[in-house]
Amino acid sequence: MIDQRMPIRTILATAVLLCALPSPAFAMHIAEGILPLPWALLWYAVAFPFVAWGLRDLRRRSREAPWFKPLVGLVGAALFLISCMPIPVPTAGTCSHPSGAGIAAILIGPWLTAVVASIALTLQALFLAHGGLTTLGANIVSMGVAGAWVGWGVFAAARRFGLPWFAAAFLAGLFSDWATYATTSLELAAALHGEGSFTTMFSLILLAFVPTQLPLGILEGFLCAGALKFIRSRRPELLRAVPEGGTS
Amino acid sequence: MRAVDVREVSFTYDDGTEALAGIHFRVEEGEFVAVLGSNGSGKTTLIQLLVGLLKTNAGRIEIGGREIGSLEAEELYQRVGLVFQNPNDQLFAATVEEDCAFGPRNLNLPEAEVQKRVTESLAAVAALPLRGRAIHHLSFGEQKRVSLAGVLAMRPAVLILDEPTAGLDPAGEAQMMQLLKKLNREEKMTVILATHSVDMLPLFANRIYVLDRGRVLQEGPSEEIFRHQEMIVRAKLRLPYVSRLMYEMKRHDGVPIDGLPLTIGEARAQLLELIPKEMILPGIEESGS
Amino acid sequence: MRAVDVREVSFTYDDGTEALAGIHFRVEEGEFVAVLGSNGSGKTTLIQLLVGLLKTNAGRIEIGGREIGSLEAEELYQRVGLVFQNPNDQLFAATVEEDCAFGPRNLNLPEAEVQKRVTESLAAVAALPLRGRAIHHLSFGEQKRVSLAGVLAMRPAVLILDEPTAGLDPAGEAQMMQLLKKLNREEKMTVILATHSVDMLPLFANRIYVLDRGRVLQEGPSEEIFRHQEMIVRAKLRLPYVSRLMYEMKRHDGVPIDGLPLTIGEARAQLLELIPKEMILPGIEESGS
Amino acid sequence: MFDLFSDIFTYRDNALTRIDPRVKLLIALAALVAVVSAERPILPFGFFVLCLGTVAALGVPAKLVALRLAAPFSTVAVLVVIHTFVTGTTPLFTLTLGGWTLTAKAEGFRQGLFLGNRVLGALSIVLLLGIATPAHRIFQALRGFRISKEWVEVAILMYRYIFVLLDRVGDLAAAQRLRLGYRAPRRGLASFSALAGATIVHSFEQARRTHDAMRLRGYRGTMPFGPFPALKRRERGILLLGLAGILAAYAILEWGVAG
Ligand SMILES: Nc1ncnc2c1ncn2[C@@H]1O[C@H](COP(=O)(O)OP(=O)(O)OP(=O)(O)O)[C@@H](O)[C@H]1O
Ligand SMILES: Nc1ncnc2c1ncn2[C@@H]1O[C@H](COP(=O)(O)OP(=O)(O)OP(=O)(O)O)[C@@H](O)[C@H]1O
Ligand SMILES: [Mg+2]
Ligand SMILES: [Mg+2]
Repeated sequence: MIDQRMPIRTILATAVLLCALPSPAFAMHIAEGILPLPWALLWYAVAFPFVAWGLRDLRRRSREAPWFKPLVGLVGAALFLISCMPIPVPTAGTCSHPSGAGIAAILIGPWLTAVVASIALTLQALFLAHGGLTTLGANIVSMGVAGAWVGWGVFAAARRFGLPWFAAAFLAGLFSDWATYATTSLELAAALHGEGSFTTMFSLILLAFVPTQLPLGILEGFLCAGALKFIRSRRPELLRAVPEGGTS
Repeated sequence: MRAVDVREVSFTYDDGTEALAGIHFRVEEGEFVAVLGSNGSGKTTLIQLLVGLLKTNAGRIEIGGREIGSLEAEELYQRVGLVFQNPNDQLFAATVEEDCAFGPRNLNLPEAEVQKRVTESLAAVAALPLRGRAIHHLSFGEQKRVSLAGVLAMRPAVLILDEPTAGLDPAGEAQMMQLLKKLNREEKMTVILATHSVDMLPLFANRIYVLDRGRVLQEGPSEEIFRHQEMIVRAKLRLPYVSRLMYEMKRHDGVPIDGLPLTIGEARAQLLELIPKEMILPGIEESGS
Repeated sequence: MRAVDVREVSFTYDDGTEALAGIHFRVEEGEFVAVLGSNGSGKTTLIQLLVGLLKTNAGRIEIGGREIGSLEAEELYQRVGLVFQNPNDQLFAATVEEDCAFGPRNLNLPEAEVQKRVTESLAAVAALPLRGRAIHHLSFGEQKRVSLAGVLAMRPAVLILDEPTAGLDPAGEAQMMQLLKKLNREEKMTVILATHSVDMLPLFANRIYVLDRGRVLQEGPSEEIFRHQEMIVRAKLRLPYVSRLMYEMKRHDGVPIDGLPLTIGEARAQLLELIPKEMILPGIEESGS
Repeated sequence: MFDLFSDIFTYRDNALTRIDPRVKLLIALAALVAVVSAERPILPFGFFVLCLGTVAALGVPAKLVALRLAAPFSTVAVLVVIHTFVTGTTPLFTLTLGGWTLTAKAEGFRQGLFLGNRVLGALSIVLLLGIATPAHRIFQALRGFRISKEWVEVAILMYRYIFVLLDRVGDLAAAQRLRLGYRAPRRGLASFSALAGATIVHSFEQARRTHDAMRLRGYRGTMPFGPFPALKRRERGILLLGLAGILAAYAILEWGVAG
């Protein structure tokens, strides 16, 4: 029922209106209950192989190194906390949180990031009312799959091209953040466009994210690079603990 | 002037734990005050209220005569400085120097002034030789001192410490207490410390607040506090060992002891009064200490 | 039989820190032995060697008569149990019950036996009512006791504790030490504890090893150890407060005191000998303790 | 944000916390499926009232519930706005915004409200589940449903150590704040990334110590779990009753089958 001739300025104006709301459009994850059942199931199906492969990886590596599971659990806890930390920059609004997918992918690799993300998202859904159980699959796909692979891929590629690790980490954080939100917008638009145009809905939701996510992505890039710098300057040997992360 | 004035303050955590229940707590400028209480008595909660990390549910807190909520962060943190119990949780730069410079840099001081402050604060805690060292190579005692230096570099008027001697060995403990005493006596810094170890307090603190389950059980100079053995036990604390000895001798053996000596020096003086002169062996090295 | 026999053991960390330098350390079955040393003296290193977390660079370690390397992991962990200094390191399950059941379940015991062990070990540390609680809701003192229970559930012959009383308030400290004493006297468990707090030791430990910079400075029963005031100071430790009082009176005031009383009881007895009967007030409530 | 993570209520003893977690999980899932596939507003709204009422009856402070619902509420608001201005044909009112005219439409408004209603219904179900079941019991239940052991083990460790790290990171962030680390945006970002880095460093160190402790109690790479008892008669009864109730409600409210 979306008016096909809707002028682009209506879309823009709606987006501007959304920014006036007290909190950023969809927080980080798709809230419980937004996706209709078929879409919820579809995204579960998409997420499943990534998490399953990550678990296989985990099983294999913890057979070789029994300390591996505690390590993933602890790093997972750290990433969970990081993704809950309110970003302290006033211009980005009050409720913005980093996604943490980029730094996670650099540290423990994209497969394990999917596992950790699935757990973190379950905990957030159950105890913090962030995201949800029906939308878990979709949220895993946007953060633990799209965010993680983009972050990891960008980091690896940037290193291959000879960029210094600081720049590579910045780009990884930036693009993984954007990828996460782009995927979220896509998931939302696909489910919500109703009988109207998918592209209009998609661009509208994407636009609604832009004012907060564009700067947030940049901040996340700095966060990713800064955190890595901290670890490198204080405990460089830790980065070698998980050789299949992107840093080796 | 009054450095800290806490009136009728209560605090309840979100999950319903009532950590403080109507507390009065007053510290004059230049005092050395100890908050004494068992685990979970509310010391850390009180401290976090004093530095604005928590907000009171009820009551009023004044720092240097101004309501805490009316102070800008910048102003507040140059009035009160907090040294955390675990130095590991406080040292977040890579090297000692960088960590000490963190606060002054955030005050936008010129670099020369930053360096001056770093030097001074490291000197104050006898840690100048550590200046270039990496934080995670420091020993526990060194970390404790460096974390104190980082706070001193902010030049707070009131220095608050959460369990400053926890985890330190006897030599480190004595060094830390001497250091605080020096800051208090020579630099005229107001010192507030939370602790549950009692033995050193009588030597250092002007005044003690005994906390128990969020309430002030008693307040006063140490002689006053430790006279109330039952109150002390009720607060899950104990007398300093020396006082305990004197208390038992007085109470159970009927030895006539005046008041209750709290320090080794006092106990010695009193005991010597009781022991007949002719029993004392001459020559072994008279007086000294 | 000898529970632990450490001969000429050295240990150097990867970064070149020599943490232990040719140590001898022997504990007989059923003993209560304390390793006393300042921060960084090598206590934790020694303990980690004893439980197999670190491997010696030189020397030989025998546990219950067998070389430590020749013991299967499963066997070793039923001979020695380690309680970490920080209970958070050790409490990794979600609830008290699950944490205590972790060890027994790893031994593949039948579930009934697992439950029995959980009950017994929680009872031994007076923590049965905590059984269903979440770990992160426990107070610090409770966490310490529960982490001890988790190790007891493995039924180790030798119980090793790293700073068991660190961070506890006086009541918690006394409770923990009483608990260890009971395990030692009644359950005939060999107890080894590392600490730098001296005041309680004379009451509990059969024997003390004083460690300093990776070397054993002295070894013996507490009366023996604390007689050497200079050695104690060299190790950055101090005498128990009561002994310090007596030491100063003996040394500086020339009061004729036999040996060196270490506990309040001993000091009281000696002082009463010195104070003339006629000075003692009758009636105040004689004896009692 | 951090204060939201208080799970003290899940450890209270009441009729709901006593039910086997598997039963609760299944019923909650069924209810969620019903809500997200509902075509009419009444079913989600019914669940919303029922679950929030139960939450209130369990004595959970309103402040905590409000905090948890705040973010989803704003999501609802956004949904309503988007749909109102984008979907539909019947004009409700117009809004002039910097020279641009926006027309609010009735169908869109209704559509938005419908979605919002569904969000609240689904959310309150999960809220109730999370308040009646401690995390480790949920993990146990998942294991009962043959979710991978590795997943459950990592989840348990993560859950436990979130609280440990939270204490330390909270102190670290406070220490930075007390030294004015967040005063200016640029320095704030530097402090913030140091905080994130420190959190990760702590987690690596803690992982080593935790694994040491686990090893000393016989850990060889797999956490042992206790046996899982079969559902009791009573619990099977509750499960059947719950599922039947949801099905009946769905049939009546959605398909209009008269009871
Ligand atoms: N974040 C929190 N949430 C809920 N309750 C808390 C929190 N922090 C502390 N408490 C509770 O508040 C009470 C006071 O705690 P506080 O940490 O102030 O005690 P303390 O005197 O510092 O103890 P310790 O000597 O162990 O450090 C305790 O009952 C504690 O369990
Ligand atoms: N992982 C490590 N790498 C390098 N050096 C270490 C390591 N752990 C300890 N050390 C060093 O080894 C020495 C002995 O340390 P250890 O931890 O055994 O002392 P401790 O007696 O337990 O001290 P504390 O009372 O502070 O716990 C110290 O100099 C310490 O700095
Ligand atoms: Mg405290
Ligand atoms: Mg140690």
